[in-house]
Parts: sequence; structure tokens; C-alpha cells
Amino acid sequence: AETKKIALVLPGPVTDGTFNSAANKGIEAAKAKYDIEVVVRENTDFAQIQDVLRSYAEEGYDMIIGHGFQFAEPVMEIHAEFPDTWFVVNTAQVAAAPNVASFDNRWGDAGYMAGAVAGLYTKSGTIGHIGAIPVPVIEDYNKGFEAGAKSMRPEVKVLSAYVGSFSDIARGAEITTSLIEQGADVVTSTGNENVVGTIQAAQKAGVQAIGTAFDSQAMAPETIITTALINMDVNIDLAVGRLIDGSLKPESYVLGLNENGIGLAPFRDFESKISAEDMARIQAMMKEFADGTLPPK
Amino acid sequence: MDEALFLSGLLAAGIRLATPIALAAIGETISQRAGVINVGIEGIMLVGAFVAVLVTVSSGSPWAGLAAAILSGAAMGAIHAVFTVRLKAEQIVSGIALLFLGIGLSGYGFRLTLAQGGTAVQVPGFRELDLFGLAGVPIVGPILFGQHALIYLAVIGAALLAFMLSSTRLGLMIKAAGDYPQALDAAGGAVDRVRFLCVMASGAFAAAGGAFLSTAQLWGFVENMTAGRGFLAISCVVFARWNPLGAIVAALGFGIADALQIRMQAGYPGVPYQFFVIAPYVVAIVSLALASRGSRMPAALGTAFSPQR
Amino acid sequence: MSDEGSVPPLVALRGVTKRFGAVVANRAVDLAVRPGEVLALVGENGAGKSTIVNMLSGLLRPDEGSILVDGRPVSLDSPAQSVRAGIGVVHQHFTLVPTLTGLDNIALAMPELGLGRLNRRQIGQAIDTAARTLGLSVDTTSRVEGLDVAQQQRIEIVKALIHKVRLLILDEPTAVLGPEDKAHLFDTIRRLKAEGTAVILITHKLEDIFAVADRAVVLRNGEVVADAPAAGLTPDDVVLHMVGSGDRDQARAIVTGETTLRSSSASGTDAVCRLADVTLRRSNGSIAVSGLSLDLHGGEIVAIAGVDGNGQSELMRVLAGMDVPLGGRIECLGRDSAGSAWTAAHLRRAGVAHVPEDRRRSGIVGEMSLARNYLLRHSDRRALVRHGMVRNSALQRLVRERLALFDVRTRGADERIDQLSGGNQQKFVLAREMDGDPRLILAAHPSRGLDIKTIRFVHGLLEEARQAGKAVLLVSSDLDEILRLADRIMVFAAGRTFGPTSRGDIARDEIGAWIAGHASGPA
Amino acid sequence: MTDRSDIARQAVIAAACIVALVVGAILLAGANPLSVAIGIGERALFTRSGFLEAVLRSIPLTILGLGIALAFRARVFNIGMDGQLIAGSVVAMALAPLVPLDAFGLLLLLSGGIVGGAAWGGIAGVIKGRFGGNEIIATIMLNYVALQILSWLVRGPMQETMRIIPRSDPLDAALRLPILFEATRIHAGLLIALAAVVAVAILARRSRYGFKLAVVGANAHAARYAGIDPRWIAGSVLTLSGALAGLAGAVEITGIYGRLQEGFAPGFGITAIAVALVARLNPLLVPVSALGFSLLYAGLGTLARNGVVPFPIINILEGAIIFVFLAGSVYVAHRAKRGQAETADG
Ligand SMILES: Nc1ncnc2c1ncn2[C@@H]1O[C@H](COP(=O)(O)OP(=O)(O)OP(=O)(O)O)[C@@H](O)[C@H]1O
Ligand SMILES: Nc1ncnc2c1ncn2[C@@H]1O[C@H](COP(=O)(O)OP(=O)(O)OP(=O)(O)O)[C@@H](O)[C@H]1O
Ligand SMILES: [Mg+2]
Ligand SMILES: [Mg+2]
Repeated sequence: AETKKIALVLPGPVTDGTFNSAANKGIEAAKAKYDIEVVVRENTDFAQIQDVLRSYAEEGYDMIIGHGFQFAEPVMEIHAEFPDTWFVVNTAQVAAAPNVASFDNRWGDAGYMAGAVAGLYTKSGTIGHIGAIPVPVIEDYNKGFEAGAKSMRPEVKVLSAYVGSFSDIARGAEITTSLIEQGADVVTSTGNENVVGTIQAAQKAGVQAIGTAFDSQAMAPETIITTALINMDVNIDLAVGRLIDGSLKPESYVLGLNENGIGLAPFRDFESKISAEDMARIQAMMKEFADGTLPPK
Repeated sequence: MDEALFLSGLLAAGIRLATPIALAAIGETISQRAGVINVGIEGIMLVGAFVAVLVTVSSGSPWAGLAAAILSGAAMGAIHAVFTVRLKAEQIVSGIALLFLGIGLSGYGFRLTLAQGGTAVQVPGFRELDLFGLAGVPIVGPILFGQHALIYLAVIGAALLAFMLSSTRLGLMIKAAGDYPQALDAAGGAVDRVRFLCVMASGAFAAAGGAFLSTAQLWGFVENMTAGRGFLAISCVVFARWNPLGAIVAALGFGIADALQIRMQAGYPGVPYQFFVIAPYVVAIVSLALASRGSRMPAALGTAFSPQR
Repeated sequence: MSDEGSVPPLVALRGVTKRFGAVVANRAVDLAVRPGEVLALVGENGAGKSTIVNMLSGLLRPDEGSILVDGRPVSLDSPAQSVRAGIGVVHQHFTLVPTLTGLDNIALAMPELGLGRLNRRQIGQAIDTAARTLGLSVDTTSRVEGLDVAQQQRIEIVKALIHKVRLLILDEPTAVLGPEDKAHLFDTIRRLKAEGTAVILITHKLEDIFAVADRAVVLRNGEVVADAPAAGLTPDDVVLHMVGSGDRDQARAIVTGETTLRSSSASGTDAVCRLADVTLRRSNGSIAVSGLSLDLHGGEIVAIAGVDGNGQSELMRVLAGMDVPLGGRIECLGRDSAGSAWTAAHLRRAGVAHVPEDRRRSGIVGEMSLARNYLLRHSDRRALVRHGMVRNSALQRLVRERLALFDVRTRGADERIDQLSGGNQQKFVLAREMDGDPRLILAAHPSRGLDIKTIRFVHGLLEEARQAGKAVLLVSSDLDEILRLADRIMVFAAGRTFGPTSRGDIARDEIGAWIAGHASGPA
Repeated sequence: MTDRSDIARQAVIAAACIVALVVGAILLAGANPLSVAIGIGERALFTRSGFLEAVLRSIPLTILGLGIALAFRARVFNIGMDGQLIAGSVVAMALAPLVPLDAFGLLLLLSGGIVGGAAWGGIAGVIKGRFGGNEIIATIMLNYVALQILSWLVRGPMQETMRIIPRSDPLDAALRLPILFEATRIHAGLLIALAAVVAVAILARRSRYGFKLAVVGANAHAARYAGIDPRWIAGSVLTLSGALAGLAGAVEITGIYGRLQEGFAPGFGITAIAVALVARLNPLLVPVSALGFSLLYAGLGTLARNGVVPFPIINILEGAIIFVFLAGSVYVAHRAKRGQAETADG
């Protein structure tokens, strides 16, 4: 087969260390794995999306991946004009024949797992989530986080606050600090650069953090318990793989634990920081996600 | 929660949030006093933030990072000065160009260097001082004696500049350059040289603000990490009616209001967080309506001085 | 000019030409001034005097010809170089920073102070000594923007003389100075002369020439038309050269200022404006005038004499609607200073015309055309603005007429007004303010900076206005002007007001006494 | 005259340095500066879709630029176009459920946009005109406020009925601006923008109000003596330019997006300032300048898509091109002046 041309359109920079970096890593991996030609468009603001999608389509790209729910609408507007191009939207649930598919990770489940872990690791009984801006996936994560924590420790106090920006790392850090001052000793964060701020604030305050997106423990080994994995690379690998073997359908694929769309990163040194039975409870929870008894319907 | 702790935490955070804005505002004050608007400080802050991290990492000393940042800022300022002072180009347009240049240079530099190893680079950044070992004293301790060195330097710098403006002949020349350059020229003063220096100074201060962001408040650089602080700084300049010390106070106002809204958020999950985020700005608007004594902008601000000879 | 003594010229212009676009401001000007010589530079408005000053002070560069200092050609490319060459200048248009105090403005002109800390006490003392030897009292502590023009003029003079200069250039310094200040200034000039300093004095007052000048140079249309020892000249000669006609009688008339219109006051018509026990405040808060009561009637000219800075400016500001009196009450053309309608806009519409003392700051918009500056005061006129739209053709027509009528030297209604010579700017302002049938004319130093011929013309206008039944309030530091025009005279001095009394009932020296603050005669 | 040729020469040098910087950066990225240059030009200038995209972008920039031009003429610095634009689009959107589904309804939406923008600008206008507060702060602050309120609205009261994505429900097709040319996105907003150009040009250059703006901008003090109240002028012009911003917002909503969501006009306010200043505040030049900037953005967009250079270089180019343009116009201006001077002298 001739080399497929694939465009990945990102709302932010590939260096944000989370949401966009993850997608970028994914496409890099896919490039290594499949016979594809790849181009990545960064920092695409909403006003540009339609023009960007349209241009790629005009240039005969076989697949255009829009990384974020905000791509759903422009895609729906133009996909019909370009039947030979597949439009894939990440972190949204849209689909349209013949050529629109979406891949969404179960952010809620990821949040639930993170919450459970936090609930078991907190000593103060207070934990916190700092979101960038309440976009759907972040709100899902936020709900899951609270539910997960309470499932392990019903009386746990869950604080949550929003930065109001994806890139304001300093504010992200200050908000985290304020939650820590209010007693939180395990924090997690969703968004882009702001996540780095949270990790650093936790690091400086000597409390624990739970990463999001991809395993970032190297950033602060003594701070990050584990990471609630959002395996964007899996979305992208699936999309590309199915494009190449022709099995891609105009559906919205939702990737949970079993589809390896989410998960928990290895605990490494933190394995030993909680009791064996607590660790067992985490294992149990993961099993329930695997056999579908979780999340609570 | 314990009030004392809350208060000291609030003030400390407020000061941290204020410092980068304050530093940039101090610099902008000087250049505006001399008659040159620099709307590009956001870009300069970014360059400063990046250079500071880069040099801090490679040299192991945040002071070296700070010095390098200040130099880079002065250089960025020089670009603006060349276009606005020497070439008499439209100041705001040049500033906007500088903004983009700064965003680009910092981001590109970052990707060429630090970003290679992912975001995991460890930055041996500034730590809070403990002056006279008094930082431990409850509440006042951390506020007065437990801050970052740069914060004390900012205050001292502003005080010196205020003195310079009010009590030195250089100060007179700067004010003349901003209010009525014809007079300075007729008196044999070099309007353009004065303005050039002031613009470079504004760059240096803005870069120092960026350095604080990336080597003191945080330890690391990410693209666009200034997130609009440059424009807040410009507001502070006007708010303080072109007085360097006032600029610090204005920035502090913003910082503390911001720190406060941050702390309120978690307390009231019911209220949409946006209403907390806008609080500092609303406060600013209201106080503007209530407490403005008709600000006196330097009369020649934004206009090039080109005598017909 | 070898014949004139052995001393070589200190500063000389050789064949200097300066153009502004099509206008030739100076054509092949030759001019020399020797150490210890006082040179009077005279000529009609627009003749090119200030252009010469600007070239000598490094603000402008000659297009052709050369400037020599001590016989050596120099290029004065910037004021700094001119200062270094030992040239001190008092410009016709002040070069003071409005937001700085007089002291700081002077310090700004003292490079020897370096860049460092200012010892304001020391500088203040230096200024005081300088001012004392000059016999001028200067306010060095308030912001210049709050000072009236006479005070600003004094600061400029002190600023120029704070250093020892080799050549002092004064561009119309006497225009706003009262008799006493003027006398002091001339003493200073004589002293400098004795010390070997050269002086170039630009003036429109012929008597000044004969009072201090050794030599007079007359410019016409940018060319030197006469260069002779003052002793050998009569006022008539000077005027003849200036206007370039051979008509001695006309010249004589201009000099003596005989005018056809001369008639007793048409007073008796009811008051256009009533001031009752009015108190006025300076910008710095101090009281300028208190207990001022005065009626202004149609058909009379009321003049306020006295050294500037005694409340004249404040009175004009208030009557122009820029301020309300601190105390007392004013009723003017149906407007009441106590009411909300006491604004510049309302008073203008009611028929108040205003020739402001601070022309460039308050009277015109420098970077706009003459036509637009005209509209500035007449934008309510049907003929010029219809349905909110400016009717440019009508405007152009009107402005061209007025410019011709007032003989404003300009390239046309579309020229930028700041390219006009000072006197022509003043003529323009008069042309504009006299238009539109005003009922009360506030004239602050109306003939400031005007050449003698134009002054006569303006005086004629004010008298016509009086004849036409308009009320005129004249502020002037020129006693001759006042005695020539006024029906009733008032004096503001030392925080007090003298008069008003009708001109017939008072002698010149009595007024002089009032101005000096002595309450002889009817107070 | 040495000064002038001096400046012209320095302009050349400055431009050269900037270009060198950019070329260096591009080479460092292992790309070919020439192909990059071509990359910028080609689509924007030589492809239909690229050019049309630029035209589309120039519609709001023109309307905003006009508002800036008006305000800046009076030296009133309205930095708040972004907020006023949002206010306009919010009001327009809020009216949608209430208006008849026809051309008249659309007209009402657009008017609503104007009113919304005027109101938001008017707040700054009152602060400046009534309280003498500085408009720069007021407008910047109001930007942040508007952004956050929008963020709340599209998640709260104005969110779509499905309540999934932070955005409003779509407008009825009858309330959308008609597309002017088949198979393009160019909508009737283009005509609105051009009409605005004419209107503002007349207002600024022919009307008494426009004259008063200029007077206040040039010498507020003389204005006061002439009976013009600078504060009233400032207040009114802030409202007026706000109205234009609001119109731009309504046009974007009804013309392109058909619903309300965040970030549909990122940084337009600042770009509009550049647009207006480059047009030397001349309303007739504003659309030209706006199209120029839009072409620039279209070109940079192409570059960003090709991915031949790392993204930050796009920003570097953006700044560099503006700088080079500035240097160029300085060069031209001073050449011209010298020409005059010489003919005059000769
Ligand atoms: N900057 C300028 N641009 C264009 N023309 C100018 C400029 N300055 C002066 N002129 C013109 O040059 C001529 C001489 O002006 P100048 O100011 O030297 O006259 P002046 O003798 O000082 O008159 P006055 O007695 O009114 O001050 C006038 O016609 C004036 O219009
Ligand atoms: N009584 C007065 N006599 C002389 N000058 C005055 C007086 N009051 C004010 N001034 C000065 O005149 C100028 C005009 O003052 P005004 O109150 O008209 O408005 P303003 O805001 O000061 O004008 P601007 O902003 O242009 O300085 C001011 O610079 C003020 O210092
Ligand atoms: Mg004032
Ligand atoms: Mg003159």
C-alpha cells in the first residue's frame, strides 16, 4: 500500500508535558511502527480549526486527527466535502458516515483510580484536584476523582479548584499551594502546562502528587505516587492501525482500562508506602474496572 | 482553618504572584516616563524566563541565570529602542512585533535546549531567604524576612528609581523626554539617548520579572508561561500614575487579590469558579472608578521626537 | 564690514538661506555681531527673525551659507553644540517643561550639574542671585503649567543667563514684560554689553531699539534690507524699511498710531457682564484677587493694567468658562457662574470671544491646518456645519477671506498653523475670534508678538468692536496700548484691585503708582 | 539632511539584522529559508482557498480596526476590543431565541451585538468620562472579565441543551449571514465591514464629531478652551468603538460559527490595534491593512501546517515581518522626504 499521509492537529504546544505532548508521543510511535507520513500542527486556536482541517483535506491527507473536543463541530461541518479523508476527533464522542470517527478515553475512570489512590495515600484526610479549565474531560476526571476517593475512604475531604488557563503554570502552582495549605497532602491536576505547576508545588511543599496523561514520575520521583494514565498514544495507534488495515469505522470508540486507553502507572518506590491490604484494595478496584463492575452505573 | 496561617499564606502567595508583574511594571514605568510605550514586555519576560533557566541549569547558579536574563532583556529592549527611538517607528506596533519575537525566541530556544530532555530537567533555582534567621517568626517572619532575594531587590530598585526620577538631573531629563522633549532638546540634552537607555532598562526589568517566574516562583520553563502578566504590568504602571514604587503597590494589590480568590475557590464549590477569577479585575475596575484623580500620562508618550533640522 | 572697527565678529552669518518647502524664510542673509555689541533685529511678522535665531541655536540648519564663530565656520547641528559655542537663547516660543517647576527647568539647562543628585538649595540660591542681578522676581517652586506667560518669560530669561554666555539672543522678550521688568532687562543688557557679551534683541517695539541697541538690522521677506547704527536711524526710517514703501507719512502714522476712530465711550448701555465681589484662585491654590466688582458694558473697552501674575490670567480663565470663581458671583450674557451653564461651551455660544494669553497651549492646535483651527471656534455655525457634517468648501472660502482681511502670511488655509510665524499665528487667532459677531471680547495681550503695523490694525479692530457696541475686556502689560484704547482702566497689583476709573480722570503716573501697588488716587 | 539619509540607512541595517536573525533560526532548524519564504507566500497569495481565508479573517479585523482608529484619533487607548467583541456576541446570541426567524431577526441580532459592545465599551467610557479613570486599565481589566463571564455562560445559562460541550445551541439557519459566493465561507459580513469603512471614514474625516476627536487627540487643553469636553469625547468614543467591536462579534457569530463558544476571536483586539496604526488611523486604509495582516496570518498558518519548522519560528517570523515592514516604511518615508527637500532646495 502507498504511504498514508496523516495530520495531527493540536490545540497547544507539543512541549506542554501532558495533553499535547502525549498525543505527539503517540504519533511519533505510530510513525515508527507504520508506513506513514506525519505532520503535526501545534497551537491551533479555535478560529483557525476549520481552515486547517480544510487545507489538510484539500492537500489529500488520508487522516486528520483533531486532538480535543473543540474539533468535533468543525469536523462535522466539513467532513462530507472530503469523503476520501478520515477525520478523527480525540476526547470527544462524535461519529458520522462515511469518514468521522472519535476516540475518547474514560477520563472519569482514570480520575476514579487517581482518587482511590489518593484516598489511600492521604494522611491528612484531605486531597485536591486542580483543573485547568472545566472542559468535559476534565470535569469527568474531577467527578471520578471524588467518587474514587470516597470509595476508599468515605470521610475524605476532596478539594477542587480551577486555574482558568491551560498554560498559566505559576497560577497552577499557587492554587495547588493554597489547597495544600488547606490540608491537602495528595494532589492531582489535569490540563496542560498547569499540571507541571501542580507537581512543582507539591514537590516544594513535600506532599504527594498523582500525575495525569503519561507516566511522568521522572519529573519528581519522590513526589509522584503514580500517574493516572490517559494513553493518547493508544487512541492514535488504534486510529492509524485501523486506517491502514481498513477496519476503521465511523464510530466513536471509547477506550477504558481493557482497551488500554487508561490505567495506572507503576508505583515504584511508593509501592511500599502503604499497607499490603491497601495495595490489595487498589488491585481489587482495577480488577473491577477490568470486569466492568466499575465504574458505578 | 487557622487564621494566622491563612493570612501569612495569603500574603506570601500574593507577593509571589505580584513580583514578576511588579518588576516588569517598574521597567515599563521608566520607559513610559521617557515617552516610550513598550507593549512587548510580555515577550521580553518570556525571553528572560527562558534564558534564566537555561543559564541556571548550565552554570548551576541562579544568580548567573538572573544576570544573563537581565542582559537578554536589555538586548530585547534595545531592539524596541532601535525601532521606536532611532527609526521613530510606531511604538505600539513595534511593541507588538517584539511580543511575538519574544514568544518565538523563548519557545524556540527552549525546544533547542531544555525541551530535548523532556520537562524533567532539574533547575537549581532560587530559594526563599531567611534574613537574620527571622523567617521563622509567625506571620510577619515569612513575609518580611523569608522572601526571595529578587523581591527585596525589586523594592530597592524601585526606591532607587523613584529617587532618581525625583531628585537627580538624569531624572529631570527622563521626565522632560517624556513630557516635552523639545525643551530637553533646546536645553542641549540628548532626547534619543535618554529614551534609548530607558527602553533598555525596561527590558532588563521585564526580563528579571521573567527570571523570577522561572527560577524562583517555579523551577522551570514552559512556553508562554507569562500568561498575560505583561499586560497586567502595563495596567499597574498606569494605576500607579507612572510612579515606580506605586507600581509595586499596584502589583501587590493584584497579587493579593489573586491569592485571595484562589483561596476562596475551594471553599465555595457551588459558585462558578469564573466569578472568583474575575474578582481581582473587578476590584481594579471599581477602585479605578472610585479612586482616580485623573491620571497624568506623560504628554509625549507614544510619540517619536524628530526635530526638523 | 572691515570698516567697522578692528574687533572681529563674535558670530556671523554669511549668505545664509533657509527654506521651508516653497517658502524662503531667509535669503542670502549676511549678519554679524561683535563682542559688547547689542544688535536689534527687526522686521514684519514672518520676515524671518526667529528662523535666524533657530539656526544660531542649533534647532535649524542653513540650507546654504555658513555660520561663523570667532571667524571660523562652525556647524551648529544641535542645541548642545550651540550651547557649547557660548550662545544662550530665549526663544519666542518658550521651551519649558510644563510639568516641572521653574527650578527644575533651569537645572535641566545646566549640564555642568552632571546626571547625579540635584542640590536644589544650591541651585535655588544660584537662581536667586541671577534673578536679583536681573531685577526679576521668578516663581521657581510651582509647576510651569500653572504660571502665566510673564512668569514663564522671566524663567526663560534667568535660564538663559544662569551661565556666562558670549552671545545672548532674546526673541521678543519684551512682548509680555511690564515696564519695570523691561527696564531691569535693559539694565542687564547694558551690563552684559559692558562685560563684552554680544546681544541680539528681537523686538517689535521701536522704542526698544533706541533704548539699548547699538545697531539695527531690518529684515523684509527674509532678506536684510538695512543694517545701520541705531543712532543714525529714526523710527520712521525703520518702519519704511520694514514695510518697504517710500511713503513717509504712512510710516509716521504707523509710528505715532494716529487713528481716525477715536470717540468717547458709548457707555450707558446695560451691562453685558456683572462681577460682584469675586475672588479668584491660582492653580496653586493661592488667592490671586478678592473683592473684585466690575460691570462690563457694551460699547466700551475696559483695560486691566498691572504686572502679570496678579490675577489677570485667572480672571480671563474664569470669564472664558474654564473655571468658576472661588467666591462671589458673575453674570455674563445670561449665564451665571453659580449655575451649571458656566462652561466654555455655553459662554462661547452666548457670544464670548477669547484671545488667550497662552496662544499655543490654549488657542490653537499646532498640527492642524488653519482651516481646522478656524473651525475650532465656529463649529456651531450653520454655514460651516450642517447636520453635523463640516462643509469644507464654505469653510475654505470663509477662512481665505479672513486670512486676506487680516493679512496673515501663509501658504493657504491648508497650511499647518505651527508653520506660521508667531505673529501670524496671533493674527490668525484674532481673525478667528473677531468673527461671528461676539458680544464680549476677552483680549489677553492681543498685540503680543505683532509687528507695529499689525498692532495698529488690531487696535483699529478693537475700536471698531467698541463702536459696534461690543464689550471688550483688555489685559495688557503695555501702558501705551491701554492708554490708547481703554475707556475705563483697572489695575491688579499686589493682590489688590484699583479702579475702575475712566481714562479721562487719571494720569499716566497715577496708574504707574497703582501698578507699583501704591493706593494714591481713586481706589 | 544628513539625519534623514542616516535614518534611512539605519532602517536598512535594522531590517537586515532582523532578517539575518530569522534566517539563522530557520537554518538552525535544518530547514531552507527560501522554501519557508515561499511557503508563507504561496497559499495565501496564490491559492483561491488561502486568499479567501484571509479575506474572511480580514472582516472582523477591519471592523475592529475602525473602532481603534476612531478612539486612537482622540488619543483614547481602547485596549478592550476583545472584551467588547465578546459582549457583543453574547448579547446577539442571547437575543436569538426571542427574535423572528427571518432577515429582520438577523438584523436584530446584529443590532444586539452593537448594543452589547457599546455597553461594554461604555463601562470604560463612564469610568473615563465620569470618573476620569484611565481607559487603558479599564479596558484591559474588562477584557479579562468578559472572557471569564463568557467561560461561565457557555457552561451555565447559555450552554447547549445537551450540556456536554461548553458552547451554546446553534443559531437557526435563518439567523445566519448569507454566504456571498458559492462554496466559500465568505459571508455578508464583508459588505457590513465595507459599509462600516465608509460610515467611519465620513464620521472621522467629514463630521464635526470626527473633528472634535482629532482636536482632543492633538491638544486637549485647547479643546477645553474651545468648549469641547475631552472627557465627554473620551466616553463617547469608547462607547462608539465598543459598538464596532460588538458588531464584529455579532458578525463572526452569525457569519461563521453559528453559535457561541470560547476562543473564537483570539487576540483580535491586539491585532486590530496594529491594523489601525499601520493604516495610520485612516479608516480608508484600515481594510487594506487588515487584509495585509490576514494574508500574513494565512501564510504563517500554511507554514505551521507544513510543519517544516518548529512552531516557535512561526512567532519569530510574525514579529520579524512586522519589524521589517516598519523598517521598510521608515525607509520609504525618509527617502520621500529627502526627495522633496532636494527638489525644494535645487
Ligand atoms: N517650521 C516651519 N515650517 C514651514 N514654514 C515655516 C516654519 N517656520 C517658519 N516658517 C516660515 O518662515 C517664515 C519666517 O518665519 P519666522 O518665524 O522666522 O518669522 P519671524 O520674523 O520670527 O516672525 P514673527 O515676528 O511673527 O515671529 C514665515 O513665512 C513662516 O511661515
Ligand atoms: N488659575 C490659573 N491660572 C493659570 N493657570 C492655571 C490656573 N488654573 C489652572 N491652570 C493651569 O492651566 C492648565 C489648564 O488647567 P485646566 O484645569 O484647564 O485643565 P488641565 O487638566 O490642567 O489641562 P491639561 O490637562 O492640559 O494640563 C493646567 O495645566 C493648570 O495647571
Ligand atoms: Mg491638568
Ligand atoms: Mg518670530
